This record gives sequence, structure tokens and C-alpha cells, in this order.
Amino acid sequence: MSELFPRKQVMGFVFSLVLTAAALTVYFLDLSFMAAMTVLLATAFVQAGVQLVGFMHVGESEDRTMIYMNIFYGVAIALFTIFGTLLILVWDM
Amino acid sequence: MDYFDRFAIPHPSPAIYASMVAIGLTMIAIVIGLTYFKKWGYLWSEWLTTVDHKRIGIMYLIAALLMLFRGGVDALMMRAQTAVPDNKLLDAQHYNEVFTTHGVVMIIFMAMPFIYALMNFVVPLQIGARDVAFPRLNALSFWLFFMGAMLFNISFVIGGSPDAGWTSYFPLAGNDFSQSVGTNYYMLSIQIAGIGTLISGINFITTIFRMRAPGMKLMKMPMFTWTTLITNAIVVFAFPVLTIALLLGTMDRLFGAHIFSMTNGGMDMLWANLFWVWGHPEVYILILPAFGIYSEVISTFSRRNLYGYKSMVASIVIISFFSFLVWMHHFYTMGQGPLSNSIFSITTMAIAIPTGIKIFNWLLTMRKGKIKFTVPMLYSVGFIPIFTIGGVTGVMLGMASADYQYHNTMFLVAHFHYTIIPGVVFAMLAGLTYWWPKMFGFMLSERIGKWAFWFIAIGTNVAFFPMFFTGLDGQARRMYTYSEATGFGPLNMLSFVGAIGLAIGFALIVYNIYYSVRYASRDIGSDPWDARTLEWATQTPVQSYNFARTPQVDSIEALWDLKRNGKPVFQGEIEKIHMPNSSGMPFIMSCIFFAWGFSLIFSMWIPAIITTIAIFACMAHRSFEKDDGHYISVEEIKATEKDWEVLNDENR
Amino acid sequence: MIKKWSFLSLVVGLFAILAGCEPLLVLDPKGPQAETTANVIWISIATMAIVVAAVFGLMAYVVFKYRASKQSEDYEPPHIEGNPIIETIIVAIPVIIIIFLSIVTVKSTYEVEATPKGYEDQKPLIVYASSSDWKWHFSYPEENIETVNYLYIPTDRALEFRLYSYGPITSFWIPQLGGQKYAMSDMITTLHLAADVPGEYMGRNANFSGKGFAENIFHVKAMSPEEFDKWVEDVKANAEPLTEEKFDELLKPGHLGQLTFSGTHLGFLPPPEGHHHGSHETNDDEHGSEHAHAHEDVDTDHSGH
Amino acid sequence: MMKIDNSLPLEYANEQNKMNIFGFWIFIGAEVMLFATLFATYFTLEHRVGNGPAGAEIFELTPVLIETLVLLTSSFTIGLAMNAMRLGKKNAMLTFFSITLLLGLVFLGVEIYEFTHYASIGAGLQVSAFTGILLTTLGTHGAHVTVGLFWGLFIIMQVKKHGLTPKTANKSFIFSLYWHFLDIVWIFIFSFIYLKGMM
Repeated sequence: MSELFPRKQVMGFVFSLVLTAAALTVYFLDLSFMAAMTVLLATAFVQAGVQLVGFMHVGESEDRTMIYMNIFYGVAIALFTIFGTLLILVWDM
Repeated sequence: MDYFDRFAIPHPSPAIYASMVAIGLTMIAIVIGLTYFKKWGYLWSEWLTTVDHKRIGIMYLIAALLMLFRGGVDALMMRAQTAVPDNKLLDAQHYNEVFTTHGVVMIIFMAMPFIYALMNFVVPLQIGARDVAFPRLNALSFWLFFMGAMLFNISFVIGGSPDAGWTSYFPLAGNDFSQSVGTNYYMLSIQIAGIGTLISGINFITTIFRMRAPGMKLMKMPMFTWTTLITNAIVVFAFPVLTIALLLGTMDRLFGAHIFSMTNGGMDMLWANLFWVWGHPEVYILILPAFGIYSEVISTFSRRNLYGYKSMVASIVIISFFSFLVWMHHFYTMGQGPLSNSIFSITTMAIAIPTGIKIFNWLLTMRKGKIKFTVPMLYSVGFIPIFTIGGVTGVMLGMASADYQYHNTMFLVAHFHYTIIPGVVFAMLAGLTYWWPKMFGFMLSERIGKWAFWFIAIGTNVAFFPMFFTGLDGQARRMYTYSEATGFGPLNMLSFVGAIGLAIGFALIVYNIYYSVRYASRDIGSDPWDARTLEWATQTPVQSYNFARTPQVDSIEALWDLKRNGKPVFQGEIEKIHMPNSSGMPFIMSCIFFAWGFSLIFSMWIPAIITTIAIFACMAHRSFEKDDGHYISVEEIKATEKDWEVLNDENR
Repeated sequence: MIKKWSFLSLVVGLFAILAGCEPLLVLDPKGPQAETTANVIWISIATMAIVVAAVFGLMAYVVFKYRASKQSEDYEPPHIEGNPIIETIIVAIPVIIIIFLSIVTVKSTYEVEATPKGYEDQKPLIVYASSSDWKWHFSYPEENIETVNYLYIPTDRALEFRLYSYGPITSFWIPQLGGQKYAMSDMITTLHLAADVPGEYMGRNANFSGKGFAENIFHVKAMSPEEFDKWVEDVKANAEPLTEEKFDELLKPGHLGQLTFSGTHLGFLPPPEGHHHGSHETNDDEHGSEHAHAHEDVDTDHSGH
Repeated sequence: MMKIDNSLPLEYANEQNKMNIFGFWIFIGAEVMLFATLFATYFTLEHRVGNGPAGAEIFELTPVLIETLVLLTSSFTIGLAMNAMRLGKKNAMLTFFSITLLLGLVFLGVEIYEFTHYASIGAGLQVSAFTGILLTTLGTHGAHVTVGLFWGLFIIMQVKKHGLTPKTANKSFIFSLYWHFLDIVWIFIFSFIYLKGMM
């Protein structure tokens, strides 16, 4: 039975629950905007990392370099797009 | 009757009725012809259901050429209308529809399929593969593109064409200012074609990463394969942005959302922003494959290896990344502060550096070469000066402060035609002429081809160089008319003359195809250009399985090494070959997509729901389908290869 | 090849002659901002001419020297992978050029976004320029007058245009006074101009805005400050007042000739003042104060930008 | 069939399988950009509420928290299903797989409740830029989940019928990637739409 619940995955699940709880502090505590955003960014990206490495086995196949590059490239461009858009349309600089 | 009013053309003109009749007659002629010659079965089994990358490539090619002429006619109409001041040939509405469809057709439905035509045909051959990674998806990509294109093209006879420019800026493209269904066509047909392109992107990346011949490391891939890889990487990350932009536009137009509207918090600038987040990488999607083609052609006809291969690769990788960092230069004048403008100016101009590296590398490839001016080479050499003008004016446009004066003027129009015509059209014509013998087993006439080249090259300059001046003289783009007092008349007339030159050039290409089909020699061997890469190591016409034995590669120019240094490429025993089966599903599913798009365009909700369910039913069918492909037996391969490979083995 | 180049030079020559007759508007500046952009354009043309000359020259040399017909039959081109020195040079020179142009760009971009040089200590003349299909409305708030499709401005005074639109995105452009800028429905964009020389200039909407776009032109007349003041007085005394009904009528799509009113529409139809971006306050402005209650319970620090 | 490599898990057993998985990773790259665009749009329009309500006025923690926990758990169970699959335990795998889909169904139910709730309090699609992009973003994610439910159901049926073959294992594994990815997207929605909107 225990082999059906491997330690790594259970830990990953618990960890993601903890991170969700940590993210919830921004709702319950009265943090400043910057502090709250830092918490959210940290918890969200760590959680994504947990999912990718722990659950999605991103590093297991022979194509891992390309898959990592694909993810990094995608995330980098996504961040550029989001922050570029904010820079142009919202922050107005 | 009210129900049918929506299908009427809002601004009819005799020209549109004439085209309606022409379309109808052509359709009838095709149906009669197919029936009379009993070709329906052939059409279905050999083309509509094929998953062979070569056939799909050829279908892309046919579609691209058709669209080239559709967009070309639009262009001629525009130049004719503006050739003289106060011209009455077209009215404002008609002119607006014409330049909108010209832009969309040329970018989305001509340039993109042309690129994918050559990628499809060449890349699997160039990397020594039997097909692409997902042949069935490849067919789906094509048919989605094709149905998207057809959907867009019926707009001018059913319901009216889009008229808000190919950039379709809101709120002009919103329901308040574009009341016809034209912009719905824009949103949905590009969406359908775009999904196809995205699938292609995934397909080609996987193909190139996983299906290269043994020994072909990444840094041993031919340059066209490299550019295909990077282009498709841009496709994969840029097209989702378009998908969302179009989805949001559809939400606004069909479902009354207020994303880009003038009221309830909507933001018109957001459309411009999203459109160009996709739109700028799209420019590099168009141009990178061209760079690959030029690299192949210049190297072949200079009889030299490509100079600075590594810096070429580095520069395309850098371009691909930078292409995502410059989109704001399309709207410097939208009221951002000087900081944003400065940042994006610098990134924009920085792209010129890797592009410049390429130009110099090509020149250095020709240096010490033995240059033969065949038609593909003429296009490649002609590309360099024209594109240089396009490139340097691009740097000028990239300078934000000066752009305040160039923006929205004919200067801009001149610039992007100076980049896109040599950067895409020349490249495609070069690639077409270069790979034509591999595709069809005969060569295009060099003599007619050279005439066509000169008409096109000179026509391009005559048509677009004057626009730099009218732009600086204050002629805004997209003006359907101008008064005599502006003084734009003579230069616009010159542009029109150039456009006629271009038209003659393209007509000559058609004539060339006709002429060569009839008279060209069929006895040209498999490598008529004395080329350097693997695609020329196949039989002509290429067998369905491409290579009887998987090639072993150990240099960038595998075939050249084979021919000059006798390095063996095809070794080992012939084994049975696994091939995918043909399938009608991609075609059928795309037809349903067509109906789906059409229903949504006209807000016909019940058919829209039915077709949506049908699309998912097709996907479910695919999930349950058992299709393991088929094998080609060793005997069969040996029989088809008998005359050819044995002969080649002896010669080499 | 020769055919082509001789033809090209013919074309270029022709244009030089044509351009010589009457200077191109953009390169014939009548104010400091247009002069800045014209200078930037000339600098960039000169710099780019070097690049073009280098590429064309190298290409002509290569194409003539290494064509097959000039080589002996048995010449076999060498295999050269590349050369680090040459490749460094073809990277380094463009880098230097781009750095130079970047400096020019950044400096001039800040210039054209600021009050024109030499006018910094003056109070600028503020003009609200708003577009509707397919007209331009010019409101002079301090003078309390409004014109349609024509613009009178004093020379030697900083002008601050505040642009917005009652319809599609348009672009306010007077080539001889400076670059263009978009006018949009939900925010005000600001364009700083000034005219040094009295005269009549062409102004237009440069951004496609539908059927009437081609004729979406306005006339600009720069005159001495005294003349301008006289004109203002004259308008105040003689022009009919602009009422809300009248203005609604003006907004209907179509073309109008030149019209003059005393009073502006700014009173009864306030422009989307300030920057719409992000904050709640401006949102309220946009949609009228009657909606303000909808946001009362929203803390402003949410915007947090 | 093609050559089968027994040293690797079943889903990687042959070349086509490897390509399918690799291709799906590329697809996930595209999906990253798809949702990034939605987020960029959302952040731009977040405070542009027109006459409609703002996020803080309509978001409710309870349903959102239920959705989050349900989806997180489903991501865990599909991971367990893949673990069982690699152990060759078909029945365990099917159990975990079914639990995943049931949790997905619960998620979807809560989301449908959420949507009707928004509509009932005057936060429909047509109200403002904010509600438009909010519902489009949530709707895009929800549509992905819906497609996933059907897709997963088909896979269960195939595994039941054919057992764990290279083909079904490959499909299941790719489905698990899809499902985990949807969970990642939800984490970002949860953090940067709901929590940011409510704090």
C-alpha cells in the first residue's frame, strides 16, 4: 500500500498545502502591498516549481535540457510580456 | 427576410458582383471538371486525406500562390486608386476593405503558408526523416489554415469584408464603428488559421529535436532547418497571444464584453498592445525562414560552405529572443512616457546588429566563391541591397523621437514593404525555384525566371521608393484619396507604375510555370543544382518514405561531403518502413471548423453550438481511434529503389 | 546588375530633383520640436548612408569579382568556417553605430516630450484638441473659445495640446511643427509644440479612423501674438456660443467646414482628464461623478502602482 | 509495433511516445504564454470597473478556497495515478485517476456556482472591462478543465479496455502533465486574481 503513496509525492502535496496556507496570510494579515505581492510571488512560483519537479517529472526524460529551456524561455517571455504591458499601459512611464 | 439581410454585402459594387459570378463559375467548373475526369476519388485519397509532408507542402504552396494573387489584386487596386489625385475608381469604404484584406491576406494567408510550404517539403528531407513528428496533426494544421483562409475570402461576397485595417485597432473595429460582420470574419478566420499555425509550430519543433538523422547534432543542422526550428519556437510563444487577443476581440464583438470598448472601463490601447505583442514576433516568423533559404541558396550557388555558421546560429537565436522585446515600437505615439519609448527604441535598434551579421556573412560566403547567377541566386543577391534599405529605414523608424514623424505615414509603408518583399517574397520565390525540381521533377525556365526577377526587383523599387518621400511630405497611409494641392500625385503615379511592373513579374512567374510544365526537360537527375544538403540525396520525385535507408550524417553539408569526399551516407540493410495511414479526419474536422466560424460570424447560435459539439466529437473519435499505420515491405522498397540508389551507390 | 544600379541611381536622382523643388514637410521645420526631429532624421540618414554604402560597395565588389564567368574552370572555392577577427568587426561596428544612435534617440525623445527648448519659462497656451468622426475640435479653455477644423496659434509661445477622441483612435499631426501623437477616448495625451515662423501649415489625423479618414484635415495658422489676441477678442465678440445641443450635433459622423464658437465644450462635457491609468480617482472622472459611490469602499492603495 | 525499450517507463517505450511527450511539453510552453497574455490583460484592466463592482466586492474566499484545495488534491491524486501506473498497478491507477476526475468535477461545479453567483450580483460578462476579463480568464481555465474531464474519461475507458499498453500509458502520462499544468495555472489565478483582489 505504501508504495502507492510515495514519500516524495506526499511531501509535495503537504508542501503545496503549506504554501497555499502561507499565501492566505495576505488575506488575513494586514500586509503592505509590496510585502503581500512578495509573499504571493514567492508562494506561487515555489508551488509551480513543486508541481513541475515533484509531480510532472520535468527532469526525467532524455529531452530534459530542451524541456527546461522551453519552460524557462516561455516563463521569461511571459514575464516580459506581463511587465512590459504594465510598464506601457499602467505604470505609464 | 430580415434574417437573410445580414448575408448581403453592405457596400456592393459592380466589381464585387463580377467576382461573385467568377467565384460561382469557377466552383461549377471545378466540380464539373472533377466529375468529368472522374478525379473525385483521386482528389480524396491522394490529397484531401494525405498526411505526407511533401503533399501537404505542395498544398500549402498552391494555397499561398492563390492568396498571393488575391492580395496582389488588392494591392493593384489600391495603387490604381491613389495613382492620381481625387480619383473616383474606388470609394472610401471599398478602399478601406481592400487595404485591410490586402494586409491580412498577404501576412496571414500568403506569407505564412508559403513559409510552411517550404518547411513542410524541405525540413524532413533535410534532416533525413521519414515525415514530421505528428503527420496527422500536420494535415490538420494545413486544413485549419486553408479553411481559415477560405472563410476570410468569402467575406467580400457574403456579409462584407473587414474594413478596420489589418491591425484592426479598437474602437474602430468595435461594434460601434464597424457594424458589418467584416471584423467578425477577421477575428474568427485568423483564429482558425492561427490554431493551425500553432499546431505546426509544436510539430516542427518536435520533428527537428527528435527526428534528425543519426549524427546530425544541433550544430550540424543545415541553416534552413535552424531557422525553421527558431521560427517555430517564436510561433509557439507568439501565437497564443494572438489567440487571446482574437478571443477577447470576439468577446467584445459577439458577446458584448467591454475589454477594448470606449465605455465601462474598456481600453482601446490594450488591443494595440496585445496585437503587437504577437505582431512583432510575427515579423520575425516571416523573415527567419527567408534567412535560412538565402543561406542555402547563396552557399549552393557560390559553391562554398556558409561563412560564419556559428555566428549565424547565434544571431537567429538572439533575434528570436529580442523579437519579443520590441513590440512597443509600433505605438511610440500612444502617450507613454519617454522612458518606455527609450527602452524600446534601444531594443529595436539592437535587433539590427544580429541582422547585420547575417548580411555580412552572406557577402563573405560569396567572397572567394564561384557565383552562378541562377534565378534563386538572383533573388538572393537582389535581396541584399533592397533589404538593406528596408533595414536601415527600420533603424530610423526605431528612433522614437523621429518615429513621431514617420508613424502612420507612407514612409512606414515603404519601410515594411522594403523588408517584407525582399525578406519574404523574394525568399519564397528563390526557395520555390530552388526546390521546384525536387517537388515536381522538372526545372522552371531560367530565361523567363530572370525576366520575372527583373520586373519584380525593379518594380519593387519603383513602387515603394517614392513612398519614402511622400511619407516625409505628410502623406498618411490608408488615405483613399488626396487633393491635387498636396503634390503627392506624380510620386503616387510612379508607385502605380512600379506596381504594374510587379504585376507583370508575377504574371511571368505563372507563365513560367505553364511553360515549364509543357516544355521543360524531365531528365534532370536528382540533384540538378549540384547542391549540398540531404534533401537532394533523395530520388526525384521523392518516394513517400523519403529515404530507403536512414542517412548517417557527420557534417553540415552531408551531401557535399558525400559527393566531394566520398563520405558514406546511406549504409546498412534496407529494412521495412513504418508509415502513417492517410486520414479524412483532419479535413472533415476543418470543414466543421469552417462551419463553426461561419456560424459565429453571423451570430447563428444553434449551428455554432452544434458545430462546437461536432469538433469535440472529432477529437473524441481521434482519442478512441486505433491506427497504427502501415509498413512498406523490403521487397517493395527494393523495387522502387532499384533503378536509383544502386546507380547512385556506384557513382559515388 | 549594372542595369539595376543605373536605374536606381536614376530614380534617386529624379527624387533629389523633385525634392529640391519643394522641401518635404517633415524636413522643413517651422518650430523647435520639428527641428529636433528633422535633425534626428538627418543624423540617422547620414549614419545609415554609411551602412548602405558599405554593404552596397562590398556586394558590388564580391558580385563582380567572384562570378563564375570570371573564374577559371577548375577553380574550387575554399572551405572557410569563419574568422573570429572579421566576425568581431562585423559585430563591433554595428554596435558602435547603434550606441551612437541610441544616445541621439534617448536625448531627443526626452526633448520632444518636454516643453520646447527656449520656451521653458513661459506659460504655455493650452489647447484641447479632440477628434470626432471626422473632425477636429479645438478648445481654448483660457480664451474660452472653440473652433472646428482649424487652429490659430501664436508664434513664439509654447503650445500644449491635450488630445483625446470621441471615437476611434486618431493621431494629431502637424508635420512642420512636430511629430504626431494619438488621441484616444479614455485618456488625455499631451503634445508640446511651438511655432517660430508665422504661416499656414497642414495638420491632419494620421491614424486611420474609418470612412472619412482621408479628409480628416485641419488648417493651422501661426500668427504673431498680437494678431492672435485680436482674433480671440474678435471670436469672443462675434461667434455664436457653443451649446450642449450644438456640440452633440457636431459630434455626429460627417464632415464639417470650419466653424467658430465662443465658449468651449469642456464645461458640459469634461475631457477624460489626467491619466486614466490604474487609479480609481481617474476612473471616477471618466465615468462621471455619479458613479463614484461604486468605488467608495475600495481602498486606493490597492492600485499600488 | 515499433521497437520497445523496456528499460524506460511504459509511457516512454517507443520513439512516437517520446515525441508525444516532448511535443506536449512544447504545447505547455504555448499554454504558459496563453495564460500569461490573459494575466497581462487582467492586470491592465483590474481596476477599470466602470459602473460595475470591483474585485474586492464580489470575491468570496470560501468557494475559492474549496476550488483551490480540490484542484490541489486532484493534482496529487493524478500524480499517485502515474506512480501506480509505473508500478503496473492498473486498478490502483484507475482508482486514483477516477478520483482525480471526480475532484475535477467538483471544481467545475463550484466554478459554475461562482459564475452564476457573479451574474446574480451584477457582475456579468457585459458589465465592465474588469468583469469581462475576469470571466474570460476564469472561463478559459474552466474550459481547459472541462476538456480535461472528457479527455480523462476517454483515457479511463481505454485503459479499462486495453490495459496498460505503451499507448494508453503514454496518453495517461500526457494527461497527467496537462492536469498538473492546469493546477499551476490555478495557483496563479488564486494568488494574483483572488488573493490580490481581496487583500
